[in-house]
Amino acid sequence: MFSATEWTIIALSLRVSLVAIALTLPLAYALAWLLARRSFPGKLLLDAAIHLPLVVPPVVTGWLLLLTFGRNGVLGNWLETQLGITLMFRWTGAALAAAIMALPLMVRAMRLSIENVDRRLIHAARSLGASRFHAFRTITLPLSIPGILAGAVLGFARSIGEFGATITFVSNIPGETRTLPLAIYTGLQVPGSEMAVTRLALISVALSVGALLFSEVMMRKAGRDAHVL
Amino acid sequence: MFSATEWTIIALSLRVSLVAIALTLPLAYALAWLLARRSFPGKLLLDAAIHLPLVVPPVVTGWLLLLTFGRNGVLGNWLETQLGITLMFRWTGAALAAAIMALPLMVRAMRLSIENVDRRLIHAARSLGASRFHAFRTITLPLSIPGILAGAVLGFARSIGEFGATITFVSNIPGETRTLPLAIYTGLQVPGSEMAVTRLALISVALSVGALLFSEVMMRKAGRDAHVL
Amino acid sequence: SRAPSPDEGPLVLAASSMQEAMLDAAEQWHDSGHPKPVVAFAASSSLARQLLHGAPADLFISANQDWMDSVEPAGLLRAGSRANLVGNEIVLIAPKGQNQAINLSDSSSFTAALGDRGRLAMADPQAVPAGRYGKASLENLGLWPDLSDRIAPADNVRAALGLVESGETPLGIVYATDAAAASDRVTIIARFPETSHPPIRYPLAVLAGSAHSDAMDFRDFLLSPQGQAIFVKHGFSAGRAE
Amino acid sequence: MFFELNLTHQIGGRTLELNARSAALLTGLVGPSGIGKTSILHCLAGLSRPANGRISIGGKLLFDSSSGIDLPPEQRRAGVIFQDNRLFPHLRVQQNLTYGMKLTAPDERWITLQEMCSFLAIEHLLDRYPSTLSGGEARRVAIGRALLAAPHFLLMDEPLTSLDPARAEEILRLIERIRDELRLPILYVSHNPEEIDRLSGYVIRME
Amino acid sequence: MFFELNLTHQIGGRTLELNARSAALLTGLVGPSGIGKTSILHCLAGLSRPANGRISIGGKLLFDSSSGIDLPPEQRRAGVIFQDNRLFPHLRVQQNLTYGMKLTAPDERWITLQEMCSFLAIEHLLDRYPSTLSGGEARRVAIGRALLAAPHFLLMDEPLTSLDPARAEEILRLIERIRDELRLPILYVSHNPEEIDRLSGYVIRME
Ligand SMILES: Nc1ncnc2c1ncn2[C@@H]1O[C@H](COP(=O)(O)OP(=O)(O)OP(=O)(O)O)[C@@H](O)[C@H]1O
Ligand SMILES: Nc1ncnc2c1ncn2[C@@H]1O[C@H](COP(=O)(O)OP(=O)(O)OP(=O)(O)O)[C@@H](O)[C@H]1O
Ligand code: MOO
Ligand SMILES: [Mg+2]
Ligand SMILES: [Mg+2]
Repeated sequence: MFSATEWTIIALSLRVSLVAIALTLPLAYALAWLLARRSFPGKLLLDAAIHLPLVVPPVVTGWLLLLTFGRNGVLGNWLETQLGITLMFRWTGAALAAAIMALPLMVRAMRLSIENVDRRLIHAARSLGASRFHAFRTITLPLSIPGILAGAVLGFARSIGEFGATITFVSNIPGETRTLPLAIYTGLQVPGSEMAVTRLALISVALSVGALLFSEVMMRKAGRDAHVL
Repeated sequence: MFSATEWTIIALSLRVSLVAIALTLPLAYALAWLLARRSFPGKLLLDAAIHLPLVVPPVVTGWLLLLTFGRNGVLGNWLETQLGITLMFRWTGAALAAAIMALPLMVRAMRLSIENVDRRLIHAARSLGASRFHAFRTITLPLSIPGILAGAVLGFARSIGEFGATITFVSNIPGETRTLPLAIYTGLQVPGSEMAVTRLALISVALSVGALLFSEVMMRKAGRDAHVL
Repeated sequence: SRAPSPDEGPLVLAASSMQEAMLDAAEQWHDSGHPKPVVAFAASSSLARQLLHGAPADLFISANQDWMDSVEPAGLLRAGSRANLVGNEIVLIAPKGQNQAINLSDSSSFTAALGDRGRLAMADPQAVPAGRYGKASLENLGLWPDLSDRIAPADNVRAALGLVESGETPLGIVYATDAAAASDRVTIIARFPETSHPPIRYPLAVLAGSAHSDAMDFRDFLLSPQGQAIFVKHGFSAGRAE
Repeated sequence: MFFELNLTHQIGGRTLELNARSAALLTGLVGPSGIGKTSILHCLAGLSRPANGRISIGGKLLFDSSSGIDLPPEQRRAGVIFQDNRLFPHLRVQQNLTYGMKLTAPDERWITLQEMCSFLAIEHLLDRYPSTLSGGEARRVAIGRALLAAPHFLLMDEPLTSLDPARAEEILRLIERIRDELRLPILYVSHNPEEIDRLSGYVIRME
Repeated sequence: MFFELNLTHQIGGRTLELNARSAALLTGLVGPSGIGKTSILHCLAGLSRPANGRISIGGKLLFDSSSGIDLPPEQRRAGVIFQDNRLFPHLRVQQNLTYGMKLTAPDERWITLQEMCSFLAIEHLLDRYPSTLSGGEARRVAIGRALLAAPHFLLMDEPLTSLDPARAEEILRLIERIRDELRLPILYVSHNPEEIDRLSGYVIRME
């Protein structure tokens, strides 16, 4: 059904997106919670900063990643010499780019859900002996699952489709950083390769339809459709 | 403060994004409502279709727009001969591209909010004499304002940053389709133009921080912070 | 199509790598009393696809013959207007101040210059024209087998240039014109022999649908000695019919 | 007959059956917790649809499965006082009160906003949002909102909960006046035998 | 003294003041709707913070603005029966019931889940989500949830609303047993003078 090259591309895209989303979820949720529940100086600035990857053209984001995490970048240098982690030209760098592009979408969806959790329920939990954290874990967190799932799906879809920041930051190396969109782009540059491009585009679509289906099943399983909403 | 060229670019970007968001809002809300409140055959397909622009690389989206709305495309041909509307190489085409890229983000945020509107309130409204539509207009719609605003901000930010689909569909014509990201990209192609690029990137950022601020003010004004959530 | 207006020049679709030179040429044409042409830059592939879908434009300048060839059979070009505007060559560059001696016939001098981690930046050798020329040269010189997994394939040739400019890669392959545009940050350390790759030519043509009275005149200006001089100034070689 | 209620209704896997007629304008509806009183009120108001049966109130046929009649809630004009109030959280008290009133032709109204507010002693709450109301305040607003819509009949689900005895007494008197002066059919759910005894001409018992 | 309540509390621009002491284990709290009873309970449970004052219940100091003492709610161990139930919508009845119980050391518990369920007649509801409960069913679950957490004192905000007389009577007896056998301080809000008369050794009146 798929050629070996296609398999490599699919596997790489999945790895990049799943790692990106898995690592970003907790951070995104923490940011969403902060924005939904706390007020602090600089809140609007933080909010704006989270939205940046959405506004700034992806190529510029990639270029900033290059400046920061490249060999000569402050963080890149530190990561390389201190931790032995290289991001440039690596799939890990692609995951970082995907994560950053997905972050604003994830935060917004989660924030909406957290804002909708009734504080009176948290009061009830506290009066029953729950610490702040226990109440968060047993009330806020499960009640915001719709937002978490929505955020994860949006973020995953965005990661699977990420192109500009990735190619600028980690280049288009077959087997290492050539994810589905990069492979599609490569195809588009060659006259008459519409067939190959179409196959790859359909694969992208199938992956995210899969993610959607998965999230709907999770929703049902959590018994939410009927009860939370 | 800004050069004439910069003004042209800013004005064009604003026009493209505002038109895109204004035209997409009602459609996005209708889709969000359908997905939140109705079940029908093909719902998952519709849901998947809405997410497509997120997953498929923007360049491919642009190419599909070209196929559909180009002179030889079915819709493009019809629009041109029947209504005299040309999208190719026009800012209207850029607005269409921006709208399509923003749609999935808008729908998701709105959907989350609509799902959170308690149906018992709608029952109460109906018993007080409200038709289905009146109840929608006076209860569901205002109670989902947080989602509408979140969707509009996300969508606006995404439109302001849209690059790949735009350049593929309507090219990079100064004064007509060269929006901020395209101008930034053009600048990036020229060695030594970091200053100009940085200025443009900062303008993008300022525009969307503006949008964020505006949405926060709207939120406060609607008196929502305290009462709806 | 775009209504030809007296104060607006023809719409030119040009490959991104021609940016500085084309703007320069448009400026000079304007100075000689003509309405200023509007130039839109994008990847040749993108421009060709737009033309195939009916984009209303007056001139098309592609970075390679393939994409010009792809629009010609569709009857999109005005008969007899196609010509080679300029030529170019590809060069090996390094960040300014890092003058490794590279022997183009010895892959070990490359690997030495790259170190154990460094990569060779070039436009995507599979797709982007600049990369395809580069790959052809490397193959021709017998270097490809040793270097093929040391490549950093970039979006376009200018992105490859950027990787070298910022020092992220120690070596890169770009057009001579790119190297010229960034001469304060990169050094040319070798020129690939013209015989090692297919000839690099930028074809230009007036589009069949063009109604702009200046389109043909501007084409002729670009091909005239005065026009050619502008391109040569930017590092291109004069166009020659094949 | 003010109430002719014959219906079967599926709820959570259980089948609820009710066959009752009452010639009393104010009819009580009693039964142990969980028996289905609230569910019945919802069927009468048109908010849930019975599996089958026939519902006629005040001589008006609202639902008849055999002839396919099923008036939508807004045409039934039930004044429902919900057990859980259901105030609109995004509207101030004043807007909550006038929500149904505005949907009513002026000549059908039988009480003004001012009269209702002073009667329920909620004038000082008009600018508030529901989330800031006390239990009894919210209850009074819910009662006012339902009555201001000039309903054709009333469905009251334990209307006096959260009210102090003095207020409860006033509202009881209002209900009696509505019954006697406006002659609106009222179905009244309560767990308080005294209230039921005092008000209702007939009691439907669910068991 | 089981209750020593001296506090001023700001609510919606109004200042609420309460100075009361009661040596009765079961103390009633009465007053007209909107006077501030629910607000006071929230202060005692640690869910809102009084502007200043001193709160001691069952001999335990919970709040003292002069010495900066302010125990967080989970350390006060108030068993609150909220006027509006506040069941957790995402948890089944069983999980709602055991929410506080699980946070209590086993040797502190004085009733098992089974006993509580059969007493409140809610065994058949254990698998349900709160949104499917009737008014009285939800009330009983809320009562069960608060008691199963083995609280050190009880704050009951009109606990018998929505309950039919038979159930109400059973719960009244349970409350009396809790008072007499467990000797827990109970503050009991009700608008029903009979309930108050029957239960409370002392009544705090707010006016
Ligand atoms: N979705 C559901 N699934 C299962 N059972 C349900 C559902 N909705 C309601 N019920 C049950 O239907 C019964 C009738 O509920 P209803 O609210 O009509 O009772 P009620 O007579 O008003 O009781 P109360 O006096 O306590 O308010 C209850 O036992 C309730 O648990
Ligand atoms: N956020 C707020 N803004 C303004 N007023 C408020 C706010 N919250 C509560 N109040 C007012 O505080 C007063 C006390 O409310 P509380 O709920 O304590 O009354 P209560 O004695 O319990 O009444 P009930 O018997 O009706 O439940 C009420 O008049 C209420 O309207
Ligand atoms: O001008 Mo190119 O298309 O980057 O070789
Ligand atoms: Mg009920
Ligand atoms: Mg109260």
